[in-house]
Amino acid sequence: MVKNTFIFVLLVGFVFLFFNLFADFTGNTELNKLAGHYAESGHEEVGAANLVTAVVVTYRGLDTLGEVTILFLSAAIVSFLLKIETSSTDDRKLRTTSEILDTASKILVPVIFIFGIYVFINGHLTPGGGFQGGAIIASGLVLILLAKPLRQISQKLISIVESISGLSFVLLGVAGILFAAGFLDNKILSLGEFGTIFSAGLIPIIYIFVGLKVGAELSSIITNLQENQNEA
Amino acid sequence: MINKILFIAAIIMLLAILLTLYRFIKGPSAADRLVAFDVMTVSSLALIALIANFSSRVIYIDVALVYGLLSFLGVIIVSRYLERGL
Amino acid sequence: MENLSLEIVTLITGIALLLIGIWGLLTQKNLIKMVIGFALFDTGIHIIMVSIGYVKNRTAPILDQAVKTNQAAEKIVDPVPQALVLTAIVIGLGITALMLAFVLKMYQKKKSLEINNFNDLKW
Amino acid sequence: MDSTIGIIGAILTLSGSIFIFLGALGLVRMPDLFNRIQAGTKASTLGTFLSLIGLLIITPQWWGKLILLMIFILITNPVSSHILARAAHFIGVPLADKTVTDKYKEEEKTFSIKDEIKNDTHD
Amino acid sequence: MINLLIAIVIGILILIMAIVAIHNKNLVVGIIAAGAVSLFASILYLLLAAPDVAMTEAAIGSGLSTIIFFYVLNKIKKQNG
Amino acid sequence: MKIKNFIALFLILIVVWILVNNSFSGQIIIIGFILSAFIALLFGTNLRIFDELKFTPTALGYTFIYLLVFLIELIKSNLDVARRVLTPSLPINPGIVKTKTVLKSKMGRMILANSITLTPGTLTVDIDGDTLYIHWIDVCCEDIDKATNAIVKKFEKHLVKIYD
Repeated sequence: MVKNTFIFVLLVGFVFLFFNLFADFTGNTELNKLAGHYAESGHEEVGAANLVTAVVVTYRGLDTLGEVTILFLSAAIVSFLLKIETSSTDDRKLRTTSEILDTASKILVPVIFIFGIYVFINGHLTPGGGFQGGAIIASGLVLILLAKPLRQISQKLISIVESISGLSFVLLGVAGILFAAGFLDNKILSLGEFGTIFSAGLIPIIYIFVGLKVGAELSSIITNLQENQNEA
Repeated sequence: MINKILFIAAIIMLLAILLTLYRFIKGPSAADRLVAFDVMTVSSLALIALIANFSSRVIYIDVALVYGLLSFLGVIIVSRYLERGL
Repeated sequence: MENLSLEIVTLITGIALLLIGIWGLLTQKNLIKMVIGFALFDTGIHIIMVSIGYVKNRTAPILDQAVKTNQAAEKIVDPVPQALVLTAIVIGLGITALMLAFVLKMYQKKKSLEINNFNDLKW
Repeated sequence: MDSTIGIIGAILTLSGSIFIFLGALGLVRMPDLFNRIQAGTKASTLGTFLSLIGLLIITPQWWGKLILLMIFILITNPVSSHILARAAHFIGVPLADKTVTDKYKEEEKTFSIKDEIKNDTHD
Repeated sequence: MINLLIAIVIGILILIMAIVAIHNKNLVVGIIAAGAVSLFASILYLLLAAPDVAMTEAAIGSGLSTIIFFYVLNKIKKQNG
Repeated sequence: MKIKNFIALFLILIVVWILVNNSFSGQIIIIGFILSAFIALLFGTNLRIFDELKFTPTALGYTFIYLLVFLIELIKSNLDVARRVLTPSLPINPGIVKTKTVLKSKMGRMILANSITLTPGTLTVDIDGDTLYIHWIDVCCEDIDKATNAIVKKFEKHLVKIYD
């Protein structure tokens, strides 16, 4: 009873807090200074049509590196926590997969993969980028696992892809210091013609590596949580 | 004229989504709720395409593509869990 | 009613979702329910952040035929909150997976998902 | 902009939305799960399909993505409703009283797993 | 105008779904409702002119966040009996 | 038979790539060729589902006829189900019946089952070899042959020309 009252008081307190915070918020009518700068000169400085990509990859590239690292750490801790467990593959009685799902997954998985690659190669032109593309590729892996639940996905392959793409991401960032203005600067390659697929300098290449890394990390989380993973 | 008809279409779709919400709240078993979820995702896909038309940006269709390609995964995952196949 | 605009509506939705998430975290006894509450809380914060970055009657910060480069500053919304939320969503998935792995470990220890059974540190 | 072709497209979209509404109505009215799948998912799939055709007529320069969207819907939706119906029959969701025949029941290959769905709360 | 209407309806929908997700005793229903919340949140992001965020939310919320919950439930059920 | 599977998957992927990019420019097509070939090599090594597919012109013609038949059935049966939903007394007569198909190819069976599922009124509940269990909203006949004639035959007679 005391606890319920406490929770109620806490929630009312939060409502009050938010009301005070947002009481005079009536919506923006123009951009602030930073966003205005990005909007005006982003396409000249970075060459990306998608300004969100410009912010994620170059203006705040270091943040992105940190976030990819957090994701890597959480994937590593998940695999570490579930490593000791012994699993017995043989005594699982699963309901057989429907033949339709099996056939459909064989067509849809390559389509999902090529769509994911489209999303992260075109990250500088259309919505999308490494994070979305990685999630879509991991969803393709989920579809494989749904059609064949007993299938083993090689952890070694996933970790190799992850290490190589992570290393390349950092190396490209360092190359930005050496050959251009700073860490993760994209002007190593020429900016190209605005709005075409080969433009915005290094952004598509960086996003390919980010996409592969995020996809490998999410896949590693999924395969670690999967029931029958006997080689850790 | 075209926009007015499309507005009416969007309002009818919203009504349909609210109707499926009734089934979602009431639906006796988890499987019934899953059917409601499926209908909701399909209807909201049409809604996203309409929003893209109202904003006249072709790039919004990309979101609908992700929705259309991946939203069936959720239904399949829950079904496979219910029938002990995961 | 006349000052009801899109970003106000979404802001209210976000705050209410956040409060529902906190309510779930505080009142539920089941560990997995608490994780669900945390996920709702996360979504609420993301909605709040995106709606703060919205600018009235403007469109997405992507330049193409619809938005020319020279008039970008008058036509687009703030890209910075979107960039922050974009990565935060993916990290939210990682955090959820981490929490669920801990839930699994706790279940192996006590064979229970009830929060009241985990009272080893209570004094 | 009020060309005749555009109005035809808008009317197609409107009829698609009416099909979606009928599907939702069927979802509410039908007595058991299989009939709900019949009325709900199928009608809303056709409704979405018609809406997309209407939008394709209104804005023909978006042809590629809209056609791809239609193909995706036509492949993925029947698969998901088939898997759902299969799972529902397996876990023993009751059929309506009006049901005439069930030829599938006798021949369904069942494992000896007991149905634990009803007490699924783990507490 | 129509955007505002859609936002109001979708917002109410999200809140009802969230309450169902917390309040329902069945865990499976809770997880489905949480997935529905994230799918509808992506429509809100689209209305707020953030297609990148909407795409991320749709990609994550459709399959990945659901499957990690169900894998964990599966493991718990297996150790149970 | 492997090369046929590779080509079919490659064609599907390149069509998806062009449609999703919504343009025919040179750069996009070159990148699409490389990516499609790569993914088709990756997945096409043990792919057996396109073995029975025919690449002849008649098969192509029948594909179009099939699509036409399918669309007409789709709209006709949708109107039928809409009528049932709107009638206050809800005139349904549901049941699960058993039907047979002569198709041997997995791909053909999937297309058949998806077509049956997409036409409202019929829903494929399970598929086991050449037996299809179908939930039917208005059962007229429980006999296998009659049910097969009523549901499966109209799609099957065109699909046989494309597969097998």
